[in-house]
Amino acid sequence: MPDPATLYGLLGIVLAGLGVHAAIVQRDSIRRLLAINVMGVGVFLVLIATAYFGPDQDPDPIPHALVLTGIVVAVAATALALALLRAFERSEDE
Amino acid sequence: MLDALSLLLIFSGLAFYLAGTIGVLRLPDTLCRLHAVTKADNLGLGLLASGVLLQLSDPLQMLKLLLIWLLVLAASATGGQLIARHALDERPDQRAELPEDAK
Amino acid sequence: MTPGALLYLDLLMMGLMLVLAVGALYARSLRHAVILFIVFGLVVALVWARLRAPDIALAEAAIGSGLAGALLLAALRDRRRGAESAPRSPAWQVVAVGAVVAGLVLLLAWAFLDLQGERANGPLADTVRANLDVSGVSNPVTAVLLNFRAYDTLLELTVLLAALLGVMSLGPQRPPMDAAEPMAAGLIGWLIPLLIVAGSYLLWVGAHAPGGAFQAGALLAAAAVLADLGGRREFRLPGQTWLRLLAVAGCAVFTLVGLAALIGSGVLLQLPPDWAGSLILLIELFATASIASALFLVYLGGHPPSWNSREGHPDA
Amino acid sequence: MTEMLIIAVILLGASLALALLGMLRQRAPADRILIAQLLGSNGVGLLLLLSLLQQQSALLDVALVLAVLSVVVVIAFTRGRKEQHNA
Repeated sequence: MPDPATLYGLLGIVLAGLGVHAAIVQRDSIRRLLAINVMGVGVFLVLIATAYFGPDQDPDPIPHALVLTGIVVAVAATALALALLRAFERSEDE
Repeated sequence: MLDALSLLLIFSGLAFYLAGTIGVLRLPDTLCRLHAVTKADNLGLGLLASGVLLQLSDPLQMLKLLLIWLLVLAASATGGQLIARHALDERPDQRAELPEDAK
Repeated sequence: MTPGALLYLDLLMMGLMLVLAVGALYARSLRHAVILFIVFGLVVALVWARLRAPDIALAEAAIGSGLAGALLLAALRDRRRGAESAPRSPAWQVVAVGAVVAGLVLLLAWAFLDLQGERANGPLADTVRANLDVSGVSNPVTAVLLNFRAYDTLLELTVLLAALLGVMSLGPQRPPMDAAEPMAAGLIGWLIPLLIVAGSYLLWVGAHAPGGAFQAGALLAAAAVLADLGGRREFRLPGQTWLRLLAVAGCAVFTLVGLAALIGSGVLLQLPPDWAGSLILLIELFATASIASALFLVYLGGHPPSWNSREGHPDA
Repeated sequence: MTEMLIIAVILLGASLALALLGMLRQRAPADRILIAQLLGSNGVGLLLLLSLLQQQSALLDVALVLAVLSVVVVIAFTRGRKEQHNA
């Protein structure tokens, strides 16, 4: 029986790979932002999967704290990128 | 005994959820699907939550469960309206099929 | 519970995540892509709950899906209609990049499986559990964030502040939305107090159960974003000057407490065990206010309109 | 009891997945928004069952937050469109 930690960890790697692929292949900047965010979720998934030790055991709290920090930083970076984009599009209009 | 009743409630809740899903898959237009999702899922969640409630011992948690159900109930009623109006804005042809007082 | 019994649920959730991710990345319409990304975030929150990470499930639902979604939808609204579909790379590039990435993924998967064999609930986790009594809180994640690895959290608040400075220096805020129709306004009207109560509850409960400053701050920010979506930006919110002050307050209080600890114990941010509980609550209180106002100001997407006249060149 | 709960969780998960995939076939944007509503009610049910199964009462809080946030998302979707029409 495959272990859920292994399965979700592998899915995380696949998601990160998909994110990298789309970030390179897509030309639209909002799409690239989405891709980077999906990449981030993939990395988070690998971290949380390695912290999981079965349904009856407490997980490792350190990766959890790391990912919590990561989620906030990711949204801050996304907001900054969107503001840059908006400024760029405004300057193109002029 | 309590466990059996709890499971009975949970599984009847599941039946409604499944009915909602079948509605989503089979019904022809957005408004019908909306109807299926909101009605079936609210009943489903109500039954399921009462089944879960029987398993809890902490009154605070029971209160929280009740709050969750009321929230989903109220939210899906109003949220459903918002989505319906949105659907009508996008597909004005569906408006023609509505009863007179709902336009 | 028998291990692996939930395997079918895991497979279902994994399949869903893959389908939604592919949809979010490659959907033809950008609007659909954004909607799918938000739905993807909601499913990811369920997966965090399944992997016994309720702290992260709370943050993902509030920030990863809710706030990021509101940001992206606002960005879509700003765009000109014509800019909807920028071209994609030619097919040969898609395939070539795909092959390289697939190779990388296989390599990583191999490394991951190789390490999986010797994975154990690590010595670091044991250290955290052994020292939980001196941390002042009983939720291990909060203990790591605000005591054992307080540096990370302080720097994270700084990153948020830096992002806010960046956003504010890039241009003016979006104009406020029109007033919402009565039904949406009614819904927003009772959701806002509920979000505030839920946020305060999560802040309080964070010391011994999942929750804490990040989740609480995100919920409060969501309340403010809702007010904005309802077309009532200034609706009982502190003024923008106050919001900016609050955004800095978290970092300031955190640093002051850290410096006080430096004077007391000789180590920066080393909280004295007897006081740790109350100090963490103090830091968390201000961090919550900071995170909430910083996230909301970042959502508004620029500096307040009053700054335009001061600069002398209104850029509209 | 535990076995039955596991079956219930898997059935609910399957129902959620089927409904989501069915909804993805639809072209109308309103159907996509309906997905958020659907995830609200189904996801909350799933979280309640998981909280029993994993003995984690904190999942009730997650359920509450998911319920509220799915409404926020629905509002953000519907508001967004209106604004675009006016622009």
